[in-house]
Amino acid sequence: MTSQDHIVLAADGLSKRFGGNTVVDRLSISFANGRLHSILGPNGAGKTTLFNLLTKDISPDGGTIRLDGSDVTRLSPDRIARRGVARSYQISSVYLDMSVRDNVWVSAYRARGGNPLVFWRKADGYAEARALADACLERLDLTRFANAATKELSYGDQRLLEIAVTLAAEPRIILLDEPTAGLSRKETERVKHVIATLKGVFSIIMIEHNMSVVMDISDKITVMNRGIVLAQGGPDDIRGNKSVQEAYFGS
Amino acid sequence: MLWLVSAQLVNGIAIGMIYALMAFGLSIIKGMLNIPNFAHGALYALGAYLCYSAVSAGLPFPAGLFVAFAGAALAGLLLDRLVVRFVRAGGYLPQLITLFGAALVIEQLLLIGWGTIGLSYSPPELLRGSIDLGFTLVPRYIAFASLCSALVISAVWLLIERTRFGAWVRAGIERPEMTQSLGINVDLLLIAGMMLGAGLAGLAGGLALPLMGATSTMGGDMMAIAFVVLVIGGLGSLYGAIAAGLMVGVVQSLMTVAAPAASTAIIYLVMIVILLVRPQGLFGER
Amino acid sequence: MTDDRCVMDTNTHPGAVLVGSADQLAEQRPMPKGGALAAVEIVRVAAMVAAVAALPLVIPVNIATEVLIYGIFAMATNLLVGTAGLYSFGQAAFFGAGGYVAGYFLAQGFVSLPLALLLAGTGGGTLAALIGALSIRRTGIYFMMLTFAFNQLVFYVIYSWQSVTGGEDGLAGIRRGTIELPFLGTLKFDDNRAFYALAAVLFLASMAILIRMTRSPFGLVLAAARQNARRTTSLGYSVHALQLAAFVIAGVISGIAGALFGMLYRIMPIDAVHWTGSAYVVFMVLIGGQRSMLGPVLGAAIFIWLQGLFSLVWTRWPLLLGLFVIVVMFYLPGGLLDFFARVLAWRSRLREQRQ
Amino acid sequence: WGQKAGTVTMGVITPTTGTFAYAGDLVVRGANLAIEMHGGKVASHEIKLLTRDDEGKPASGVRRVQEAATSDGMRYFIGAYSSAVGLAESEVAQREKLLQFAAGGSEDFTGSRCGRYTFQWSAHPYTAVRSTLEHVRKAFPQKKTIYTLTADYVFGHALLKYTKIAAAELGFELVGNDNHPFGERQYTQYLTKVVATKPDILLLNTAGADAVTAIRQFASFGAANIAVVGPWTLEVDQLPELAPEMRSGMILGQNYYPDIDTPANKAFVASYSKKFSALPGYSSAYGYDAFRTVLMAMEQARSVEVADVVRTLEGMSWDGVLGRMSIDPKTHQLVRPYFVVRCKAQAEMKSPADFAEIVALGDKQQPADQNQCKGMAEL
Amino acid sequence: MLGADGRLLDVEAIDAHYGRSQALFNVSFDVGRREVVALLGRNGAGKTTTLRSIMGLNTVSQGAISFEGNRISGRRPHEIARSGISYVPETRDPFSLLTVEENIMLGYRDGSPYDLKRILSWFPDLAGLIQRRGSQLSGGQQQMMVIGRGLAPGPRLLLLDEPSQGLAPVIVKMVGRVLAELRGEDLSIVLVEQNLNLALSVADRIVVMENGSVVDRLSAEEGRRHPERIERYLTIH
Ligand SMILES: Nc1ncnc2c1ncn2[C@@H]1O[C@H](COP(=O)(O)OP(=O)(O)OP(=O)(O)O)[C@@H](O)[C@H]1O
Ligand SMILES: Nc1ncnc2c1ncn2[C@@H]1O[C@H](COP(=O)(O)OP(=O)(O)OP(=O)(O)O)[C@@H](O)[C@H]1O
Ligand SMILES: [Mg+2]
Ligand SMILES: [Mg+2]
Repeated sequence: MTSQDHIVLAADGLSKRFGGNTVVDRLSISFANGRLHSILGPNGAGKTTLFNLLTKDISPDGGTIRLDGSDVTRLSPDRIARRGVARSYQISSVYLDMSVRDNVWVSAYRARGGNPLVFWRKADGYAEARALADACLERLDLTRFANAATKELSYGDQRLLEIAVTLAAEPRIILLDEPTAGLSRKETERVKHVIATLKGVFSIIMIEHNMSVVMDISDKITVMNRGIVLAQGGPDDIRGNKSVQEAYFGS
Repeated sequence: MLWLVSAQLVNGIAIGMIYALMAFGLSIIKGMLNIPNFAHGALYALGAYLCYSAVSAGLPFPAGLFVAFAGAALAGLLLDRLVVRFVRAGGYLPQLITLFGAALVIEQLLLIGWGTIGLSYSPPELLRGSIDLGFTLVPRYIAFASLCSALVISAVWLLIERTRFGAWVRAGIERPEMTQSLGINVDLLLIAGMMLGAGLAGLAGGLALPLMGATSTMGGDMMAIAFVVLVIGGLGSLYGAIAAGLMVGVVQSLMTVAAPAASTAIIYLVMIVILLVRPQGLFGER
Repeated sequence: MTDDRCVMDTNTHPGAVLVGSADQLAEQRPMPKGGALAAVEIVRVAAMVAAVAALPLVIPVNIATEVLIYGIFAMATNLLVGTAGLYSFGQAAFFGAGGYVAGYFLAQGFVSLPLALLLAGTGGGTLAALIGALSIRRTGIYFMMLTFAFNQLVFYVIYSWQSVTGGEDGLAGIRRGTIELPFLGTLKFDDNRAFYALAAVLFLASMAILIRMTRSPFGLVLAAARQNARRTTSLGYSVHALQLAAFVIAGVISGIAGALFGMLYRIMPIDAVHWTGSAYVVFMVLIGGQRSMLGPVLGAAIFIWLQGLFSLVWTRWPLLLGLFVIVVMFYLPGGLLDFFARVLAWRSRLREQRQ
Repeated sequence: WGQKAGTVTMGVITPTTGTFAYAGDLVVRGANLAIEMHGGKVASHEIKLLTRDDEGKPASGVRRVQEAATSDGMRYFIGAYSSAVGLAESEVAQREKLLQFAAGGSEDFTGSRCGRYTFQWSAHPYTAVRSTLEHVRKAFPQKKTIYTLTADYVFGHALLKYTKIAAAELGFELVGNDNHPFGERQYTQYLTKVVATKPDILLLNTAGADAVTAIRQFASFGAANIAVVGPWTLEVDQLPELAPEMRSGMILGQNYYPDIDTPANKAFVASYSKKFSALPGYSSAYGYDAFRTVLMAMEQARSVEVADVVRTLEGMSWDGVLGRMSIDPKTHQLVRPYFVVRCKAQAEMKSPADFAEIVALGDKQQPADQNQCKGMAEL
Repeated sequence: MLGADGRLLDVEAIDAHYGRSQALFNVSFDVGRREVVALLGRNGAGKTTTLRSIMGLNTVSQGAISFEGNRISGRRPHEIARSGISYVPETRDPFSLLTVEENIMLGYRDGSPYDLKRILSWFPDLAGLIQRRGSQLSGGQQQMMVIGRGLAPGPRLLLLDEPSQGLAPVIVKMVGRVLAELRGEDLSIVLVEQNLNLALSVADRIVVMENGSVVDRLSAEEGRRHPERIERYLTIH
């Protein structure tokens, strides 16, 4: 068992440029085991880009990424995922041409160590993956849609499915990009509750603009602006921070 | 040897310009309508036949070229209304196959309309013979055809880049619903794009008539080249179509000095190499 | 590690979870369970075997054999086009590679049919591995054009390598080979019906394998990668490797189909490698329907049959073929199989309403 | 099985689509006419004719031949226009014991891929090159240097090989050669080289659509002092594809020309023009003469069994459409005259179909040491 | 130019379907001139479907929609747009290949009060990105861009689907200010919004939907006084 203060994921001097713009600028940040660490920042601050770098969806121009202390900067995104890092996307990326259940199954199968090259057994023969998939749907109250075609869901429900798929990957570290955007009050409460119960077990990194969610459940908050860290601390430190007020809350 | 290389260079540039015209039309249809127009070659052949009929009926050659352009544009309109419209949302493969079917139909119609024997036409007196550049001869007609191509390409380019037309069509292709919600009649736009692209193919066919004659199968060969040019240049890039057209013309021409047997295969090799090094083609955007 | 992941809920209500998941994963409509399921499958298999056995009674045996050969080829192509969303436009290269490798071997006087087929599969697979490794990272039109260009290169190599391949005139003198069976003696295939039986066995085997494959985790993950490659990667799948695997499998099966084709007419014609062959096989897949493996087979049968029929009717028959393709693509975007399914659904709905 | 008592089924498997789409119908016309003029019956059997499209593709050709043989009982067939198709079909012919009367430029029909059931109607490439160059030597004694443009496949290479032999025999000098790939549409790069080399003669060792395109593009250079010679380049059927000013003065070798002065040809041309209001060309003549010859052999053998007909053909010699004809039993090559024509300028033409005049005949056979036929199989 | 009773938009008892499943049941509401109507409801309630039906992107199987007294249901989207309606979708749908400027100005019509300069004055963040492609923006930047894109044609009715989604609080406030500013001009808005504070602060009237039907209508004043009346529908009940 690792201690609560154990650093599971860290970036050191991470940089990313697009053309001439430096979007993430020699950023250093670390995430502790079992904590919910929120990232705030104005639009275009580089939050999503940071996620993309951490999961290697894009390659950094400089700096290193460490996972459990070992350097993973050069690893491919699927290898990083197999080391227990899963993410949700800001813009839903669910499989529109599959049933809702299959969406989650694809994630659960890999999580339960399924080999994707298996072609002689039927996919529905894997009870463990099936059970995990159904449990994740239940968690986000999507069970009633399980057999529906994903493209028929309303946008908000697709956002919920996005989270269900991410959870079904059974990661140790979970990156959520605006999980409650586009959700109504009720669904927002539900997602907030799910996240709150998961923390302590998973390490969660969350980008979110909804303050009621962020302030209620975060253990730690980092505020980014223009690719660098503007402030860092607990919810109360952040609420009181003057430059954060100015750049982010606008008052 | 040096004279030979420079002679082939001149020849390559001249031919490349005609390739560029073909690829340019293809690029308009691909870039604007996002459709790989597999019937482009058939439209090219149609242009050659139409031009032939026009000049046989006594019209002067330039009028023949206009008939080729207009006729092919009209065929493009029909193609859009009868075929393309239904597969617009279907993805590349169904589009390709459907247009392949349309090409079969057009080719057979050409055979029915003009018979199975290929047709020839000698250009007007003014354009016969060669220009002596000292180190090489360039047939006058080829010089004329490549000049024409260059002019047409420039004019169309201005139309697309200097007006909102281009932006509208690109938007309409990516998100038809959203574009319509902004008050733009997407259907009409796409028809215009299709007609323009098809018209250019017809014009290329008309220009090719004195060199290639008119045969129902002439489209297939040219189209393969036009697609290669399109991809080498980069999809959606108008520069790319021109640069790659010239490049393919020159490479092919120079290859005949080194290894003529491979001069057809070489362009595929060039394309593979370019795509492996620059996946988006020479001027394409990712 | 004990934790509160989703699945922990299943421990508290295991029953609820299991009931919910007995439905077919790949299909929305609930499937009959247990014994009924097996019965349905057995009926399907029996129907397929019967159909294959009856085919040469309906059409000339060489055409029937071709239908099966192209059926195999089309199914392999559908693994790429329909399941994995890899729009390959160069499958004729692998068909040809298999045909030429096996053909060369058999034309040189060797007679072992299993070895010939093995060589053909290896030839098609190796070529697919090479071409796939270079192309698979490109998507959309670029992937199509790369496979197309490789197809053209393979064509030119075969065309120019005249001493081995016969160049333009094709590789002639291919024998059909024999199978040595312990105790049973030697199986010969010179009789066209015997050869049909061989093709039928290989056809049914490929079909079984490919159907199984599309319903397997491999197939489902390929389908996922087709819809969103980035998402699938982020779930821990190495998408390119899986796609490459599919490409190689399709190459192996296409190669075997090519070998059968070479043996059928005892010649491997150069136009079998031409890119139009690649276009035609995609035709077959789309006409029949990509959503199942039966579709491409149906497409192959209809395509070959129609070509023969049309060419008897009218000299300008490609026009009819072109119109047919256009009409199918318009009105039956899901292919003929989808059309039949819709007709069936419509009829059962009518019956429901009447009751 | 298949062959009904009292009928003999003969097939024309020929391209009506694809590159050679123009030829198919013409072959069928000729074949039909041969049967009609024979009275529709042979050796007291009804003749049944079937026609199929081979699309100019070997794969389709073998498919159609096999299908026609097994399900329609076809035993005799002609019609392939491209040698590749004919050679592919020859495989089926040997296996299914079908008599094939082939045509086309490949010397392999009677050489490396000769077969007991296959006969070759067209002249041998050597005969073609030799006859054509012989005439050039006689008519233009001052022209000595030759530049060759050669199709880069078997047919072109064979022509080139025999060009070298014939040029040596006749005292020409070969000053350059370029190979072009099959289906090339762009010849200016080669022609630029040709024009710069200034030979007396441009010899085209290429055929069909490639040749037509090459000549068109050569015309655009306006190099009048280079004579264009085609030993086996364009048949009559294809001459209308060129405008008169593009072809005038060209020296071409021909397997057939409607002006041939034999009684059999006169009869053929007369019935043909009456029926179709046009002159026959190479394709029709092939269809007509090949079937006519087979029917003659059947009558002579009093049998429609393929084996009997093959044996009869192997020993036959007769006065036919083309002149004195026979069959070389060792190679199954039809021994027949080859015709050299000169294309007329527009002013000389009496009618739109009056393309050329016959200026010479030749029938020198391929030197035996060049033949690669390894002997014929047992029937 | 207005319909009976000075109404700009009249949605009269419409039904809408996706295939065989019905998404809207007898939905009616109206929008007056210079009025902001907020459409609230849980996920899947049918809000987006309602907006799409007005825009002509979904066909209406029953009922009718009129704008300025003319029936628009059944007409094509571009005609509806030209009659003065504009739509900002929740999925943003940026044109990924066009530049930000082209994106915004795509539907611009001469005489529109909202030109590029004015739009950039509201969202200064966009000013530096004007030559970027639509696909190269962050989520929130895209949101600002598509709000601008919806305004550029100069509509008299704006359909806004969750405009605050993905925006930082500072920008959400800005959007609130912009909406307030627009009320002073000749513009009416149908606003779908999950951020209740924002909705209540700019709306004149509120329409609540549930399961494809309208279940409540109230004035903004009532809404502000009794937010629990609305929240009842939005949270668990
Ligand atoms: N492909 C790209 N090319 C160029 N610039 C880009 C690209 N992707 C993002 N950017 C720029 O990088 C910056 C950071 O983007 P990022 O998506 O990380 O922001 P964010 O903090 O997630 O914002 P938001 O809260 O709006 O989602 C933005 O200014 C954006 O315009
Ligand atoms: N393309 C579709 N096909 C079938 N059903 C659909 C489709 N789009 C939406 N629906 C269904 O219509 C209903 C209404 O959806 P709509 O998108 O209008 O909801 P919404 O109120 O906008 O929700 P959200 O807040 O999640 O965006 C939902 O039950 C949804 O499942
Ligand atoms: Mg973001
Ligand atoms: Mg919505």
